[in-house]
Amino acid sequence: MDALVERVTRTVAMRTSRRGILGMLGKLIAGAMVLPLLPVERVSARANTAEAAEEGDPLSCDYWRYCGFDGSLCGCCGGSTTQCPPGTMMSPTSWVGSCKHPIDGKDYMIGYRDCCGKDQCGRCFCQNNKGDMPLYRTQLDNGVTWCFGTASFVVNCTTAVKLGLKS
Amino acid sequence: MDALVERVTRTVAMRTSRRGILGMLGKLIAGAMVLPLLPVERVSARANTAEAAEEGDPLSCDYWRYCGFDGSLCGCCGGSTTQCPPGTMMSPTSWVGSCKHPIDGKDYMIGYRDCCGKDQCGRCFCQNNKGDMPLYRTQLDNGVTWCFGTASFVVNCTTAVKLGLKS
Amino acid sequence: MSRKAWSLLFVIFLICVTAMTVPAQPPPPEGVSVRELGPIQPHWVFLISPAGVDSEEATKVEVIDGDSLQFLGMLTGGVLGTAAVSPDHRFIYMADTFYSRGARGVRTDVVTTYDARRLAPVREVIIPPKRQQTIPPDSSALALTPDGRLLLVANLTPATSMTVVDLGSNKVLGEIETPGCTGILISGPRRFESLCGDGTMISIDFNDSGRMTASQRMARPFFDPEKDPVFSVPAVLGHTAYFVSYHAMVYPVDWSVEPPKAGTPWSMLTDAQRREGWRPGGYQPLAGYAPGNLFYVLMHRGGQWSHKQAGIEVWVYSAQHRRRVDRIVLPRPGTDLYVTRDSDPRLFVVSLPELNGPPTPTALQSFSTRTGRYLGVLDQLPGFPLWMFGAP
Amino acid sequence: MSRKAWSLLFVIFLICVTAMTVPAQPPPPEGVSVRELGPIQPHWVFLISPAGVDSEEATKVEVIDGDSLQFLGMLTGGVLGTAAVSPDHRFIYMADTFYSRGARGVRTDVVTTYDARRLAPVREVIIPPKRQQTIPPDSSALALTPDGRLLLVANLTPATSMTVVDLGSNKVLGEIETPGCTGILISGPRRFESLCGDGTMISIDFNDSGRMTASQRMARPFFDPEKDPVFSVPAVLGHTAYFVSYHAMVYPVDWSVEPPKAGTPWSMLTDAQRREGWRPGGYQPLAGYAPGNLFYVLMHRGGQWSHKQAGIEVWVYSAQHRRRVDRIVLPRPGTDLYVTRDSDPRLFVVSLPELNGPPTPTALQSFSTRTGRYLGVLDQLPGFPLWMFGAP
Repeated sequence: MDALVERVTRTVAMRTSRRGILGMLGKLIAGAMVLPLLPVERVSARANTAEAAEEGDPLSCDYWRYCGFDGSLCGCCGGSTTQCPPGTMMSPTSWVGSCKHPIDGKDYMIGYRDCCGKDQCGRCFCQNNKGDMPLYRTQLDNGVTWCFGTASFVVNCTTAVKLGLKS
Repeated sequence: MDALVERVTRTVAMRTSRRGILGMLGKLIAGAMVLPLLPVERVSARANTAEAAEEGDPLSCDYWRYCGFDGSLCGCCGGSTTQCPPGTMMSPTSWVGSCKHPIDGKDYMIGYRDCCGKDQCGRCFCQNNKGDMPLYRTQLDNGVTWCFGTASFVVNCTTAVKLGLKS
Repeated sequence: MSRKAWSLLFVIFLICVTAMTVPAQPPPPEGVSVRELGPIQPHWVFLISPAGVDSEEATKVEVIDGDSLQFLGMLTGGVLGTAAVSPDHRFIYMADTFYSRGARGVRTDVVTTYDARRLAPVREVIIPPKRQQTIPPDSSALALTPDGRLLLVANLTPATSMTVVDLGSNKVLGEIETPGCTGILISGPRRFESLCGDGTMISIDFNDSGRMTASQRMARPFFDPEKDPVFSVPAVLGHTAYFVSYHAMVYPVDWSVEPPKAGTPWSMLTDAQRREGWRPGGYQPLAGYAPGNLFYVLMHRGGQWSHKQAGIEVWVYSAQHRRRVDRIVLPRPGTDLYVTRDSDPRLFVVSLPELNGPPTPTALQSFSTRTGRYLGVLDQLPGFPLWMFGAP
Repeated sequence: MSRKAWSLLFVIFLICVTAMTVPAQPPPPEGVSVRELGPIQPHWVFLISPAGVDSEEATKVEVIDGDSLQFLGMLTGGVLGTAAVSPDHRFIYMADTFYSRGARGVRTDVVTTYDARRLAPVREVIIPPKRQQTIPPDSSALALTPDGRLLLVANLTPATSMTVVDLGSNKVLGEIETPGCTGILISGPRRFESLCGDGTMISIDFNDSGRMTASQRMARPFFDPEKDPVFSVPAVLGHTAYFVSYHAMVYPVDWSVEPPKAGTPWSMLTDAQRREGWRPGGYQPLAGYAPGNLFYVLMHRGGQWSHKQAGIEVWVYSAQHRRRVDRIVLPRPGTDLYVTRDSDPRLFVVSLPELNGPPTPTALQSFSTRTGRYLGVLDQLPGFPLWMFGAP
C-alpha cells in the first residue's frame, strides 16, 4: 500500500512543477481531495543537489526546518530530522510548510512526516505553526494525525523533510 | 461474580474476630492464597457504630485514613473517601493498612479499595506507604492493582474504607 | 455491545442490588457504592483531553461542575476521541478509535453511548474505521441533529465524509461525502454546513436514512484562506455563524438560507489594537452566547502564525453592534474557552502547562459573564484538555 | 500474530526494499528511512514506564544509550507491561495486557517478541489473561531461563502462578502454581526461587514442558516479614542472592543448594548512620555487580515506612567484606538504580518528578562506578519510569 501510494504520488509530482505545488494543493483541496497528497521526496531530492549547507541545532525548536512544526522532534526520540525511530512507520503523507533556509535565504517546502505506530514520545515537543491552517486546508493543518498510508494513527514523533525549493 | 466473592468473604469474616484478621491474612498468604481476601465491609460497619467523629481534610494526603495510601484520592476524581466515581467499579478486594484515628487514638484497619475500569484520574496523587509490604505479602502491597473481582485492571482512583478496629 | 461490557453492567447492577438489600438498621457500611450524578446542570462542562503529551491513546472526557468547581468524573476512551451530550441530557456519546494492541494492530472505531448519570457504557456501535484524527478534537468532528436522533461522525482518509449513526436503532445508516470540505456545523434539523478549502461553505441536507438529499455551495468564497484563514468552529448566534480569522476579522454567515449567505466582514480591532499586535488564538479561541447576541474571543499579542498561542484576555463582542463590549483579563493564559447557555452564564477558560516553559498547572478558570468577575479555578486537571463543551 | 501486525511488517519491508532500490547516483532522498539499531551495547539500558500518572494504559519501554545518553527508541504496549532482553540480545520480550476498549472490554494478555534492532514486533503469543499487575513492573514479574528458551510470566489473581512460554515454538507450555509465594528469581537452567509470605523461600524445578518437577521450601524463614521485610528483588552475586530490608539489613541466601540456604544477616549501617535515619528506598533500590562482588543501594534519610522515598546517595557494599566501600552523592534524588555488567560498569539512576512537590524533570543520571564520577544526565524521559534493566 505504501509503495502504491508512493508510486501514485510520484506520478502526480512528475506532472507538476515544484513551483506550482502549493497552488495545486489548494485546487485539489478545494475540489475533490481523494488522494493522499504526498511530499514527493524523490523529485525534490534531485532538485536539492546544489543546496546550501545547513546550520543550527536540529534538536532545538528554533531549527529552521521546524517553522511549521507541531509535535515531538524525532531527533529526540531515536530518529532524526529526516528519519523515524526504530519500529515506527514513516507516513508517506504529511502536512506541508514553507521555511526560509538560514544560509541561502530561500524558501523551502518542508514535509512534516509523522512516524506512526508507537505512542507519543513526548520529548522535545515543539509547536511553531508557521503556515498552519485549519482543517479545511487539510494538507496545511499540523493538527491532523498524518499517518495516512500507515497501519496506525498513533503518532510517535514527527520529522521535517525537505521537499524542494518553494520558488 | 462480585456477589459470589462477597458472600465467600463475608463467611470468612464471620468466622474471624476482627482482632485476628491481620494474623489470619499472614497465615493465608504464607499458605495457599487462593481466595481474594476481602475487607469484610458489613461486619466492620457494625463494629463502627459507636465510633468517634472524624476530623481533617479528606482531600489532603495527610488525612488520617490515608496512612498507607498509594494512588489518586477518589474524593478528587468524582467519588469520595469511601465512594467510587461514576462509572467505575469498586473492587471487592483491597490492600489493607492500619491507621491511627486522630480523635480516639485507636488503630483502625483501612481497606484501600481501587475503583476500576477507567484510566487513571491522576488528581491528588498520594503515596504514604505505612504498612506497605512487598508482593510476597500480597494483601499488604499497595503497588498491586487491586481490581480482582472487577472486569478491568485499569485503576481510576483509590478509596480508603474503614474495616474496623485493629485491636 | 460486547459481552464484557454487559458483564460490567451486570456487576454494577449486582452492586446496586446488594447495596439495596442491606438491612436498614445498622449504619450503611462504608465502601459499597459507586457514585451517580444528578441531572446535568447549566454550569457543567465537559473537557476532552488526550492522556498527555506522552500519550495519545486514552482520551479522557472530564466532567466538571462549574459552580462548585469540582471534578465529577470522567469517561476514558481510545485514540483522540470526541464526545457530545444528547439534547435530553440523558446520554453522552463518545466516538473512539481503538487498536487491538494499543498503538498498533486491528483498528476498531466505535460510538459508545454512556448513561450521563452513571457515566457507564450502555451500548456501542462499530463505525467505519476512518474517524478523523485531529488536534484539537473540536465539536465539528462529532455532531448531533437537534432532535438528538442522528449522530454525525467526521471521517478523514484524507478524503472527507461523515458517517451517520441512528442513535435510536444504534446502527450506522450511511456516509455522506463532502469532498474538499470539512467539519459538521449543524444548521437545521437535517442539515449541516462544511467549510471548503477555497473559502466557500457548503450546505448539505440529508434524510432519516442518513443519505444526502441536497447540497448547495456558495458561489464565491466568504473569506480568503490564503490571506486570512478563519478558525474552523464559529460562534453561532441565532441563524448566523460568526467566524473569526487569524487576523481578527469577523465573517458573519447567514445559514438560514441555502446556500448560506455571507454578511459584511468587520474587524475586531481598532488601529491601535492592531498596532499592539492583538490577535485571537488557542485551540478553542471562540465561543458564542446566543441569548445576548455576544461572542467571546481569547486574545493575545503576537505575530503572524501565533494563532495557537494562549490568550491573556477574553474580549467580548456584540454581534449586532460590531464592537467590543467587555474585556476580561485572565489570571492565567488560556487556550480554550466556553460560555454556558443559561441566563447567568459562566465563562470557562482552560489553561495548559507551557511546554518547555515555566511549569504551570493545567487548570479551569471560571468567570461570571455578567460582572466579569473571576470566580475561581479547578487545578490539577488530568491529561491535556484541548476542547470544552457543554450540554446543548 | 495478527493480520494487521503482519501487514505492518510488510509495509516496513516494502519501505526497506524501496530504499535499497533507489539509484545510487543522486544524493539519497530525505525522509524515506526508519532507523535501525546496531547490536545492544554494554551500557544500554531499558526503562519501563507507564504513560504517566494520568494513564496506566500504554506502557513504554524506553531504550537508552548510556554512553552517549541518547534516546534510541521505544516499545509501547498495554496496561502495566513488563519486558526483558534475550540472552543472545536479538530479541526483546514484552508481556502486556490489552482491553478491547482501552480501560474496559475484553482482556487479552500477550507476550510479544520484538526484534531488538528494529524494535518492531515479529510474533506474539496469547497467554492466560491473569498477568500480575503491579507497580513497579519489576524483573521478578517476567524472567527468561539462562538459555533463553523459556519465558516465565508471573500471574496474580490474587492466587499466584507462573505461565511458561516456549519462545522457540511461540507457545504457552503450562502454568506452575506457587501458592503463597511470589516472584520469579531465576537460579538455575530450569529453576527459579520465589519469596513466600512467611519469610521463607521456595525453590522450584521445572522441565522443558513447562511443568514443575520438584519444589523445596526452606524449613525456616530467613527474615521476619512482620518486623523487617526485604525488598522483593535481590542483588545476585554468583550463587548468592543478597536481599536488603527496609531497615537496612542484608540477608544473603545461597541458592546453589535446594532448598536455598540462608546465610548470616548483617547490617548495612553503623550505629551513627542508624541514628541519622539512613535507609534504603525507592522503586528499585538495589543492584548487584557480580564481577566485583559488590552491590549498590539507593539511600535516603527517613522514618519507618519511607521505603519508597527517593534516595539522595548510592552506597556501595562489598558482599565479601560486609562493609561499605563507596558512597556516591546524587545530583538529583533517585528512585531506580541499575549497574551494567561489563568491565567498566556504569551506574544509572532514574529521577522522577516529585508528586505534589516542586517540579523536577524525569531524568536518567549516569555515573562511573570506577571513579564515582557523575557522567551526565538524559532529561525529558517520557512517562514515569519505574524499573530499569539491561541485556543479560
